[in-house]
Amino acid sequence: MSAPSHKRCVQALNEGLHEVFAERDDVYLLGEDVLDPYGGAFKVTQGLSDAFPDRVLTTPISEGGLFGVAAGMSLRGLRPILEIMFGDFIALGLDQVVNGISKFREMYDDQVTVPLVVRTPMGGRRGYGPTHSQSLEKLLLGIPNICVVAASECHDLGGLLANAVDDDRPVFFIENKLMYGRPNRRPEEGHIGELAVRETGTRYPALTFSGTDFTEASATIVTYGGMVPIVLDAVTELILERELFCEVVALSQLLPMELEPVFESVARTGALVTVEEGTLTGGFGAEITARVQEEAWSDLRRPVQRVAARDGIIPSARPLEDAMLPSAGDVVEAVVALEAVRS
Amino acid sequence: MSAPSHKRCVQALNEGLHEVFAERDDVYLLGEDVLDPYGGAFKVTQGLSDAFPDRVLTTPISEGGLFGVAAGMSLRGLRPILEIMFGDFIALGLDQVVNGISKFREMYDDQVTVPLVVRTPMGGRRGYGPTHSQSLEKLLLGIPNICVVAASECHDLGGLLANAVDDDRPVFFIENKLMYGRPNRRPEEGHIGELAVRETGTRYPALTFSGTDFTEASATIVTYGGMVPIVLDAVTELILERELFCEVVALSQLLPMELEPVFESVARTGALVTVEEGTLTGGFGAEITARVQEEAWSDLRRPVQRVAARDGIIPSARPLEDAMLPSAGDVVEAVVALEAVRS
Amino acid sequence: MTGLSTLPATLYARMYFIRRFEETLLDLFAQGKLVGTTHTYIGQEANAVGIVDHLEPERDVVFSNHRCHGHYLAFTDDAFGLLSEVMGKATGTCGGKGGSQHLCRGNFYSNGVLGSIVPVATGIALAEKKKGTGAVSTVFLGDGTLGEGVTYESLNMASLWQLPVLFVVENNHYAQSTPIELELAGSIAARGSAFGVEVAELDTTDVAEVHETAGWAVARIRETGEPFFLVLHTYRFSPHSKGDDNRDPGEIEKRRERDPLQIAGDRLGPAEREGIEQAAEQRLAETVAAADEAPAAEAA
Amino acid sequence: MTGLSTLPATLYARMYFIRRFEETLLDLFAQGKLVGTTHTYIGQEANAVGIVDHLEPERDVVFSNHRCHGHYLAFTDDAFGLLSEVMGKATGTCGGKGGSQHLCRGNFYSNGVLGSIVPVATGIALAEKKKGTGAVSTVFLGDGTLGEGVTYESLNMASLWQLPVLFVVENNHYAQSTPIELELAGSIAARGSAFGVEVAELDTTDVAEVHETAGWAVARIRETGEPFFLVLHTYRFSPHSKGDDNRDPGEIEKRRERDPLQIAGDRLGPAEREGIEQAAEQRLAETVAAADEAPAAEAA
Ligand SMILES: Cc1ncc(C[n+]2csc(CCOP(=O)(O)OP(=O)(O)O)c2C)c(N)n1
Ligand SMILES: Cc1ncc(C[n+]2csc(CCOP(=O)(O)OP(=O)(O)O)c2C)c(N)n1
Ligand SMILES: [Mg+2]
Ligand SMILES: [Mg+2]
Repeated sequence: MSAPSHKRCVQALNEGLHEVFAERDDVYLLGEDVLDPYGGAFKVTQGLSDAFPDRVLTTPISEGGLFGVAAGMSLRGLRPILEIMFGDFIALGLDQVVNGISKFREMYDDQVTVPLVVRTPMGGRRGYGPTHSQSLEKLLLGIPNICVVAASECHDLGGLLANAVDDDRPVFFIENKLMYGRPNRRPEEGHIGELAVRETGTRYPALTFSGTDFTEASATIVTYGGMVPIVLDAVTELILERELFCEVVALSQLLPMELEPVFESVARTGALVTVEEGTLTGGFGAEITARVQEEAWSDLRRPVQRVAARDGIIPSARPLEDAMLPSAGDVVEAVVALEAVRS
Repeated sequence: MSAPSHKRCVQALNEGLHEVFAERDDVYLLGEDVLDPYGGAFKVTQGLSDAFPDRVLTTPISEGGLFGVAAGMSLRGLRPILEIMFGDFIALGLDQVVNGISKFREMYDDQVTVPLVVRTPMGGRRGYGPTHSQSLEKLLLGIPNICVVAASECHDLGGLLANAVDDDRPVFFIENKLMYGRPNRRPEEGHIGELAVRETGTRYPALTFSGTDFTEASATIVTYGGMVPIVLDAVTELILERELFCEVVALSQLLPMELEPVFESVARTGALVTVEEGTLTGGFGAEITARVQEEAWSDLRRPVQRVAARDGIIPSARPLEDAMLPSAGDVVEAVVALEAVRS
Repeated sequence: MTGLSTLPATLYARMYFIRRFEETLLDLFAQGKLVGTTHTYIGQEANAVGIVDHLEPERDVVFSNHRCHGHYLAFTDDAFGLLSEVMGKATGTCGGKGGSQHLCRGNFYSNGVLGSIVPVATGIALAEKKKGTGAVSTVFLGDGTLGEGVTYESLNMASLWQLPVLFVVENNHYAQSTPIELELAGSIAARGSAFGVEVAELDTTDVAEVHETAGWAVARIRETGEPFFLVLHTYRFSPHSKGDDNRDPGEIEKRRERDPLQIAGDRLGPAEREGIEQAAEQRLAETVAAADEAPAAEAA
Repeated sequence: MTGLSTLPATLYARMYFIRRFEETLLDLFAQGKLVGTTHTYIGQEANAVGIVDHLEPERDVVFSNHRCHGHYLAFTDDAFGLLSEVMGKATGTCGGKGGSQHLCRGNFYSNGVLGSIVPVATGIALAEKKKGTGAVSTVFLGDGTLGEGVTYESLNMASLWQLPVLFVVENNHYAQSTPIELELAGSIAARGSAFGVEVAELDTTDVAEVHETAGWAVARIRETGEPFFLVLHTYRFSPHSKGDDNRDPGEIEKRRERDPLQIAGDRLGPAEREGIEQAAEQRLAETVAAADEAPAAEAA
């Protein structure tokens, strides 16, 4: 589906970092093992410490403390980027996020801002086991006054990262482990492959994909991040094997939630499926569902369906992991089930 | 609405602790400042260390470590109860919860169980300010394989706490700061005050309140914990001033979600309002809404409405705090708004 | 408070004002004029005053904890902002949003979650170092807060990266109701040096001694750019918060014999001392009156 | 592995088997027979083997970290369970759910989040003390893990409550790609004693030395019921995980001169040594064959 000329996502992110470092001298990067030649566990920071030795700090293994250090730097006018090696370890910093980073601006009566970016890879499908495979961004969605961004391989990854650095709010920039190695496929002439694509002009855009050029379709699927290519695969399968057309909304801004593209699409399709890699309960899909059923009640002809990981651990053995995580097949099934009950 | 003879909730919890300590000698309690004569910041453990000096440990201020210590005790066959002084500080222990406590049983292939209870008070309305007033149980709802219990002043508080200790799963037992000082009003002959009450026979029961003896009503309100008396006040106001009857479902088990009583009530009322003290986005109401719109789609005549705190900090000054947190008036408004759009 | 000719007089004036401010707060609570919570600094005044005198409010940064009023007053001298904040007034330091534990004004910050402020102060030092301002970042922690692991993460980073942080441990021998023997093992000073951080330790309520050692510590930080761990053994006379005190009254009485106000006051002539005290009482009365009249914080 | 007449022979046999097991794992990865991740123990064998020989698997408890294979094999001798776990087989220690970093069998546990295991091991010691079993709870941590604050929370609690924890720091001078100079300030040993915990420190790859000191430490814990902080300076010859190694090859070569296998092997007669090695190779080959044939883990 992708031309071989596309750069890989890890390279797009890496170039984004290099650009933002060249443009702004108040940007710093901190994290474990980020120095060259190693360049970070997933190689996103490659070359950065060689180019900007004073602004890249490799750190002790102290995630809790690092969230605090980044907060302190940003309170004093710098723009730190904190790399957390695995997204699973944000749990170690949540006190700083809940009780500090997200609160300082409002509780100090707008006397300060806390512009910082936390970059971290989430997601499974690499057999890393229960503590290195989770999609924990769901835990962040309940925290007011932060921004959660999770771009996909179809987004302008470097640009979004630069936007996050320019943002005056604390931004969690969620990456995906499998995405790193895949091509960063951008829309060309309004298309990615066979699908027409519209992109919002927002800071963290949403992409809407359509196989019918935004005319009629059976359902809208809203998703983000590493699930985007899986959902696009499912959509292709639905077209080819079932002659069912779906629109796909790939959000990149998960919080604060801005769902205009979803409402617009649901107005056309009348049905919605949410898809996320994290576990089902209390996740992305729950909040979207609550908002869409409220705002677009009269457009919805069927209840919103959620596709997500089963509520449990992510096992290490691949067959077990596969059974646990949502697949293209699960998305196909959800859309088909929606059709089946369509009145 | 309550007879003066009822014991206060703090006493009910305290008696529950004393009973469970007398019954089982594998139960331990750990927490900051829990020793007599102080007996804990909210006095729930009063008398316990005098009665069971070997099984009550006052601890250093090390919440993260304490979650781990409790996990270790429970892996080795004891039943620790961990008191976290303010619910806001569970954020310090979330790594232990996400990456340890909630995972051990399943990732170790059911070779172990992790029976432990974390007790902690949540909630505002005391002017304690942004870091001592939150309702952070919402963050727990996204974590698989744990149990979250939040009883109200109308539940058998001591009994529920004993059930939590007997539970083989990790249980978060959420208390409420304002509840402590209020009477523990239990149903008498199927009534609390004017309202008929049904109680499920589950380990952590749900209570359903009705002003029409479970015949017709305009809406169902689902809530829990410290919001229960506020919702009951709203219901009374709705009856007296608007002649609108609502059923109220007061859950005590928030996770895993078991919503039978909600489905049953919605089958009678056709409309649902969720009410929680935590901030709106990514909360209790979102998950309930997602489930109810899916399971009870044909019963719902209107979109589910959510009442919650505004997405922001909880300010210290009382007028600001009041404006931030959901009130009886907000509940009344939500029900009235639902009526207004009723076709 | 300015215009005092000698250092002992200045220090005494600051300490006296903090003492009376805190006593006034407790009174206002007792009268039901305040809600929420508060943790007073009564008995520990020599620490804030002795240290902060070496800091420059325009350049240096202070991050304080739940027991922050003394630090705040010593650093900002903004009694009206603090009192009206605690009273929930629109004129408060943070417009009533923060309350007693969550203050911010200029280069002063505080937060109420124990330990969490320590890495933030460390990050502040890192920023100031990178910006080349020469600022010192001071963070205050209690003995109980040494239970929080993030404190050691911070010591390690500050030491490793040679950051200008002044870690001040105020060991008042209690964490809320818990005596230090039940919360802390080993040695406080050794906890600093284990991380390669320079340590000084004082057991005194004499502001002159604190002032001298703190001066030396701050000078050393400015000179070397490296962190410093200042351990001050002290005592609070007031309850932990408002009325919760299970300590042996005899113990408190005994400690009151070393009241820092007494020690510092005895160094002044009676007239000077009385002048200072009267000026403080008058300022305090004016502050209370002004805060009382200030408009309550109101939702937008 | 039983039936060996002398302690040196027994220790050598255990070390040799661990070495060859780990090398085999790296081969299987290279062949694409394994997925996920793994952290091998090559070069550090003397630590696990020297310590664990003093523990009783039926009574004592071990909590290990991401680099857990050596500890696991030394404590449980369950090569088939471990190999089939890493291979994602239904016969694995945890039925394939845990994988390389998340093992559990009997009194052995491991978890892959650095630091988080330390308070759990402390809680285990508390439980065993309360139950009066006399068990020692051993927890293994790397130099890098000393960056995690919860380690110090645990030291404080273990010391305060006099818990039978053996904290073993394996300082292999690197945390992933980061040399210790960039992650750790001050002194490792002082970090233990600052919390009032008894410390011993060894810089050796000789299993006999580790065995002796560990024996003394375990005996002391059993006698006093108090924690112990055992610091072992060591080195890993293998990459951090599978192929990630930026260290100076000269440095590695130099360290290989002190290969613990060499030191322990030289103490044995050539025939005995060869016998041990052949037995190990045969056991390993059988283990690989059996694990290869074992059924893959399948979703229920
Ligand atoms: C993380 C956290 N845990 C618990 C508390 C509740 N608390 C507030 S002050 C205090 C005692 C602090 O003791 P110490 O650090 O010695 O300071 P002191 O009050 O003696 O000045 C406690 C437990 C808190 N604010 N934050
Ligand atoms: C909380 C946490 N942060 C980061 C990691 C990723 N990680 C795994 S091993 C490792 C280095 C550990 O170094 P050390 O403690 O010295 O142990 P060694 O690998 O040298 O045995 C890192 C950073 C992790 N597993 N957990
Ligand atoms: Mg104290
Ligand atoms: Mg290491």
